[in-house]
Amino acid sequence: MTTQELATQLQERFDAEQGEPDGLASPGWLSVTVCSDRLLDAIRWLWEDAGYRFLISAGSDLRRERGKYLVTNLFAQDEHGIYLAVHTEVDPEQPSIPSITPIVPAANWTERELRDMIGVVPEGHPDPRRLVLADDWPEDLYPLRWDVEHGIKPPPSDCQVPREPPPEGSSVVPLGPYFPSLEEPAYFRLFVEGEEVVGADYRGFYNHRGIEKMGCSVLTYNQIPFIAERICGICGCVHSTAYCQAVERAAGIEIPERAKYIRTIMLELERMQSHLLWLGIAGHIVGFDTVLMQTWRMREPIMWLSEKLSGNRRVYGGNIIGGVRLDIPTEVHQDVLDMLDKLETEWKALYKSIPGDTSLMARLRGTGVLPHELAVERCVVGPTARGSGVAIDTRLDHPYAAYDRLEFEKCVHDGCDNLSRTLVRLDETLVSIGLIRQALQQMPDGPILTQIDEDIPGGFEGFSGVEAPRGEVVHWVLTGDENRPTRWRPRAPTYANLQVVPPMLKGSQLADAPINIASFDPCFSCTDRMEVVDMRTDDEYD
Amino acid sequence: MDPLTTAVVVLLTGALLTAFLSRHRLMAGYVALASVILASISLLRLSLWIFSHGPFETVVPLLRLPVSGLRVHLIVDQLSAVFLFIIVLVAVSTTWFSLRAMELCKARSLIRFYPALLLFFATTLGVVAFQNMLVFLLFWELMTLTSYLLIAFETEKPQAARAGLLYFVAATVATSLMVIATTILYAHNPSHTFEFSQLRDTLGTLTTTKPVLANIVLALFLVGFGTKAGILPFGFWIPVAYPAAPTVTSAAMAGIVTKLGVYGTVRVFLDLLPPSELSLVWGSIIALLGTASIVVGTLTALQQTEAKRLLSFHVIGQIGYMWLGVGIGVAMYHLHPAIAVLGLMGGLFHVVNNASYKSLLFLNAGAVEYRTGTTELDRVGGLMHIMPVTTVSAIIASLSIAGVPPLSGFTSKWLIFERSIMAGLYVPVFIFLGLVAVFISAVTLASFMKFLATLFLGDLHVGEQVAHREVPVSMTIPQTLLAIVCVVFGVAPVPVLWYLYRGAAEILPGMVPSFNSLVGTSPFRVNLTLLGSNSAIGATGAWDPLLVTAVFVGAMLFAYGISRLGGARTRKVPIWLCGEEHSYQEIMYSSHSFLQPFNRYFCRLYPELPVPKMRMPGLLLKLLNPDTWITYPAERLAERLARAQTQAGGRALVVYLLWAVALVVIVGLVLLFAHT
Amino acid sequence: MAGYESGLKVTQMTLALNLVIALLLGPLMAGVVRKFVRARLHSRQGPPVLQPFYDICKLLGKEDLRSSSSPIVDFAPIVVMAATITAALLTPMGMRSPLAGHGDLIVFVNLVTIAVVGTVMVGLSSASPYSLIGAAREIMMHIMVEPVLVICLIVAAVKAQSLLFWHMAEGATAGGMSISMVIATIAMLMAMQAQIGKQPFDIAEAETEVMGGAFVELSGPRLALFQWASFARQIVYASMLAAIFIPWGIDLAPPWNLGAHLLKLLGVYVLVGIVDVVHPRIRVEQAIKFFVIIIVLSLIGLGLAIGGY
Amino acid sequence: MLLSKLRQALICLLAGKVTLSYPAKPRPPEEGFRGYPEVDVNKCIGCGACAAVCPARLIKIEDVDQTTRRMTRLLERCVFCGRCAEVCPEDAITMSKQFELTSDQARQDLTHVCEVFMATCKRCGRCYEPATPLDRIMEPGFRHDQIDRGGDRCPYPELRAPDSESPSTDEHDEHDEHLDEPVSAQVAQVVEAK
Repeated sequence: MTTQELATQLQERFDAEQGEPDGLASPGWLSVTVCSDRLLDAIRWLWEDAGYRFLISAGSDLRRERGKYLVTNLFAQDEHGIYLAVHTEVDPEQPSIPSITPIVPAANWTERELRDMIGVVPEGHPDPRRLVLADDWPEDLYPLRWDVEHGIKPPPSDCQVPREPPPEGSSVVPLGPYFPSLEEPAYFRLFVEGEEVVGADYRGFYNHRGIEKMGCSVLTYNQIPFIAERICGICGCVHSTAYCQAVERAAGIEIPERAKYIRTIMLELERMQSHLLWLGIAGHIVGFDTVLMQTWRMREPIMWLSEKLSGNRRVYGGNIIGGVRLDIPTEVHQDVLDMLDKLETEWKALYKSIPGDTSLMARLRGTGVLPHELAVERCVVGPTARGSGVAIDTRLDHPYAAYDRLEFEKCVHDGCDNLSRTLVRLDETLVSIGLIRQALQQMPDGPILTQIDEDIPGGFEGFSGVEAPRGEVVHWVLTGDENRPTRWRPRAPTYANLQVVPPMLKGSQLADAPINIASFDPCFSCTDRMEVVDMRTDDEYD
Repeated sequence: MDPLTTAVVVLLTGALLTAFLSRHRLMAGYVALASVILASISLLRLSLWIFSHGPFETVVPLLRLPVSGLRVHLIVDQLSAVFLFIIVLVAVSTTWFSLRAMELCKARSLIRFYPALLLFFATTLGVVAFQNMLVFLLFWELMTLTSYLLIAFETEKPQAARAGLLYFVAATVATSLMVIATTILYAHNPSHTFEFSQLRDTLGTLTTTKPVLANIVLALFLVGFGTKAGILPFGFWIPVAYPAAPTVTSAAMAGIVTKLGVYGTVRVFLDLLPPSELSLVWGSIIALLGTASIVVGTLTALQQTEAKRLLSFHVIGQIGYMWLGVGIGVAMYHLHPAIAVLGLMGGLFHVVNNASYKSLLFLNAGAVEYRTGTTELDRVGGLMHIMPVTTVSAIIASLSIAGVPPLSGFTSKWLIFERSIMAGLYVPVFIFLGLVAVFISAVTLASFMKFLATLFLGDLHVGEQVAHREVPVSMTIPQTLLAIVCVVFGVAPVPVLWYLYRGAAEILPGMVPSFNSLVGTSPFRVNLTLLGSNSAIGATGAWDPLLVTAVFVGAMLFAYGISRLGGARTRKVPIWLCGEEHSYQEIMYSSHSFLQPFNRYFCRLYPELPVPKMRMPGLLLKLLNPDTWITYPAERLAERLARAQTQAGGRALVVYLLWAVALVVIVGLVLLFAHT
Repeated sequence: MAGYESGLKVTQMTLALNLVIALLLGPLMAGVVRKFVRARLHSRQGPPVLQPFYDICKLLGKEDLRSSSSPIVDFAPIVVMAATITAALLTPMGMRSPLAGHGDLIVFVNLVTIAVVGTVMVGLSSASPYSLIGAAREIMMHIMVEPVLVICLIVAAVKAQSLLFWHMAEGATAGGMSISMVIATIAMLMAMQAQIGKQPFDIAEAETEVMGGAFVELSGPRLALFQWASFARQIVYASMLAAIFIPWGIDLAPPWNLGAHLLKLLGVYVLVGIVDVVHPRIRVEQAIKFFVIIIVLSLIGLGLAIGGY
Repeated sequence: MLLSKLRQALICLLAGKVTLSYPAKPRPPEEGFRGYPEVDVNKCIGCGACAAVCPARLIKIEDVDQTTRRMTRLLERCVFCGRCAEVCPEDAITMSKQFELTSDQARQDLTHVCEVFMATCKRCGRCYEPATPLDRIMEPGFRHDQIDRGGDRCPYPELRAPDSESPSTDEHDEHDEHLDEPVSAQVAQVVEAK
């Protein structure tokens, strides 16, 4: 079913007008506007009948441009490779919208964020607690509204966010915010009876740094990729690539072939080093420090190589709107290929030794079970989903950069436990090695950056999904006129995966809780979005 | 008059006096304490005399029954002297404790408590003193009756009444079995008397002529004593009776009744039964039953969440150790006397230790109940901050029941394990019994860690109206007394072992190896080097309490020196909970989830005790309920007497005392006259 | 019996020797294993060999943070250290131990139990859920592991017909390694792995699950005492294993039997180190199931020993 | 079970020791490494391109008076992206190989202030920097007639004469609304360029 048929279907069923037909719409992308009272049945049709997967919803304050708040719900259809945006306009006097969480459970967090950020209240939301803002943030201050100035520090108010009490007979064991097995601050309240976890409650966003506010108030188009790259400590390049592709699609900029291949190579390099890092951390959490040391030893050549290519071990800084900044000259190819061969031999040796290790199997097999239905219902993405038999991979479903020119297949295991998630990541590393080899061969010569002559036109929508090591990263951009986007909505994969952790932890052993959480490879900084305090206002930062 | 009868008489008068003084609770308590102390002084004098002059024999005129010229010999030999010492120890401490502890059952008047308690002590003396089976059974039954009165003291509480009935039925059934066995023996006794000496010969002949009948008799005796001692299949009444009874009763009974069960077993299986192949079989059975009750009693105790119920399951567990020791003694005597005597001494020493720390633990539970009103492990915690003396005595008792070296529990367990391993060289089954005992001593340690952790350690959280003060002095003194006994017997066990050796040698026929040959001749008899079977190797086991404790204390000073080396400052900080604040209730780790993985894996072994529901017809219930036909009439009589006195112008108290003195004089005259 | 004609002179010398081995060699051996076994298998340089001593000295000077006011918390480390030292004086380290005539197998096992009791009491006396869970795990492991330790030692006792250590040291493996002794050695190794808290049984102090279990609320000199006591306990178990279960070198002349013992000690340490490096940490109930099998195995060994094999 | 253990042990042993004792033996970064951005003040012409394009917005440009422009760099927040070096018309900024920048007074150690002597632009009255007005005038990009090559260095578009349009996103720069803000005492002490 192509985007056009979908558009006509939505037209007759829910009289949804299509977004302004501009030449810039990229192939698998459709944007429709639905009025708020028809929204629920539209979403129900999309979710139940048409088999759409919920991505994220973004609230934007367009009172200056259109005099209304805009709530965008983003969906993805993986078989046909379609991304769909359903816009709903909310008038500022009566800022409320019917909540879609009862239909789509995965939308729980995003709708709570709507209420926090721009003050649009989702009616009928099962758990209307505050999600993103700190406990002591004043009640009526909505940061993402355009009149709220960037970088303000309101006096702390004393409103308390209610915490879920532990069920009868069990006690609370706090896992976080500062805990040895979590690399970043996240707060899991485990309700424990003896050694068995009978419930869990997650309170995150300790690392929220308000990057979206920066994106639409102080940063320009070309400054955002470098800040986007620092959203996550491990998978930076995916965010900058996704942002650049979104803006390029919005502005209709065509990037040169060579830039596409370089972006693909950078993404796969990053995927390899992220999976190696994760396997080390998982080994350490299970108490197997040898795995930590050895995997991080294998990872070191990748870091040296990326340092040689991009000038920095991890934050490549390669992407910019219109192409890439760093080139991969032919003489470097041989170093890359040698590194890949060496890594492949060691990785295959490790791969063969893991299934035979019974004590490691005892900790991984059968623990942290995420059933297939729960994975689909909560729209889980990445290796977490592929570990439970959900065959979604953005590189094949919604091809971008140079992925449509390379042949590779999805690595899917249906064990639904920690082991199958580990095996998915192990397979993916081998696939990445193959991809880089293909990309290096097929890479044409030519420019790596198209010169952009005129300003990026305001009011256009750009959308792009990139397969990060942890899952599908989605960036939605609404271009603005003062050389910066009016609304920029990044969504990291952990944002979707974390919502399924509390139900998954229920029933597991306390000793397994850290490894179950780590098997999702959570990146809490991604979920919270990074911010840098503005130098000019000389705000004190500590 | 001989010291034993004086003790019994003093206790009887005490009982009568307290009956009259039941209105003034404290006065009744002091009178009871005074009579117990008087009786104990005479008993101690008696036992010391026995240990110097050998068994004390007199003919008790009191019971000159006209039937067949039956003359009853009162013979107190050294084994009974040891048990006399136990009874004295437990009686003094529990009565002293009960002065203030009985305030808990304010509703009930004490008319039924103190008389019953003193009668109970008197009957236990009787059980220990007589070498005549009939009289022994008579006092045994009297003990059951008085202890029933003590258990069913708070009859208005349904579970107390049910516990009393259960105990009464179980004990009576056991005694009837023993009566049957005695009649069989009596029938085969050519000289038709119940004296132990004659019964010993009849049993000897019986084992050779009619072995089946002999086995039946022994089985009946085993079941009889097993029920009162609380061995596994028969001891089902203990976890029901002790928690329901007032804590003082359970402390007294835990200290005495179960020990008399062991006394009976030793009497029958070592005194009466001549050592032979049969005694090997019966010794192994006793040891097996003991080990079974160790395992099941302690594993079930691990799951309990109520203090008194946990302690009562441990009563079953600890009895197992005593029977294991006695079992080795019975089984191995004809094969290898050195191992057997030491095994028996280990069992008896465990009886003495258990009497001290088991009643101490019950007193601790009583103190906790007195101060906080509950013994639920979850509802109360951190009492260490308000009840230091009780906490220290509880820690000493818990560590010694768990067998931690310098304390008394360790020495007896050491003897039992060591001898069971050495016995295992001849009869392999004993080695496995010893190992199971080791495994379960670790479980005992675990369950008492839980007991201490939930009640005493951690942060203080008790009910609002609970006064933050230690329990009154009259309750802390007996606790410290028993704690001191635990420590002293742990550090200097040899004198106690000497008396135990004399007691054991008394009843064991034939040439008994000398004390030195058994325990080594180190200076001041401090180092217990146990000689093994083949003298080629010499000593097989060694335990030198004084030296090891000295080294331990020296090492502690050394460690303290190291810790002060760096001169580090101390600072108070809240608990680190990873950065977020939590209320205490939220993070309190409840006791039932304490060892949950272990419990779930192991303790399905022994489901909750199947306690039979007793529905008795109205009449029998009324008959068995002492209140209706003894207590209330007596109370009304006493009241009428008192009222008559008060009309005579308020000198009631003085008149009471006159009455008391008159009564004593009359009883004294009767005894004196009868004696000549 | 050449080295064992004990005059008082010999016992003073062994007193000093045992103390030195337990207290000074313990951290040194731990440092050696950490550098040459664990770090080498991790492909890294590893800390200096004296690192354990540096840690202890640093901790002795560091501030002592108190979160619970109970006196048990400052009394328990001293008791644990004292129990470990007394146990060290009891174990035969190459020569006859100073307390040889004054304590036997059961005394040794119960002294080690005191060390566990001390740790557990510290864990229980603070209200933090991690230390309570750590203490509960410590008890559960102790319940499962202590019987294995006792059964293996009793196998040696049965072979040597006595419970005293120097008899066992000689008699147990007099006629070469019998089947029961081999089984007992394997079971003893497993039990030792758990007693000293090495992987895969490092469950009570799992830092990623319960942040160091019973020791989470300890700091400063008290933590130093506990760490030093655990180093000393490792030496005690290793030398018990080396002296009784590994046959050679017990009857050499005085200087050589000590050398043989140290060599055996090193061998045991390296073996434990390798097993520690190559295993992840297993859960409590898996450890309980595993140790049931080990108990059955050692009981079979005991049966064989009684049978005379 | 044992086979996989042995295989894992083998992998570890074959790899040998890979760690360096770092402070003793430094690990030289690769040649393309982007470290601490060093500014050669003599080349710098105070055009403000770096300030416009810096993602971390850590370069603050003030015109103390008609002739001197102070450029304050809070390099402790630098993200080492190398954009300023790439954009600088005069290649005054080079990314050094130095990455060990931690210090306890990060604010003082990593604040880099450079004063640039500027002439005043006749048209907009703002100052711009020729070493000497005469010989600098011949420099490419300073001539009024070469505006189309995007050479107009004047950083303040809205002050520019309305007719000249030079829209290029790279060079685009928004108005710095805090220009007239008094310089905080801390930054005031002038640090002469290395």
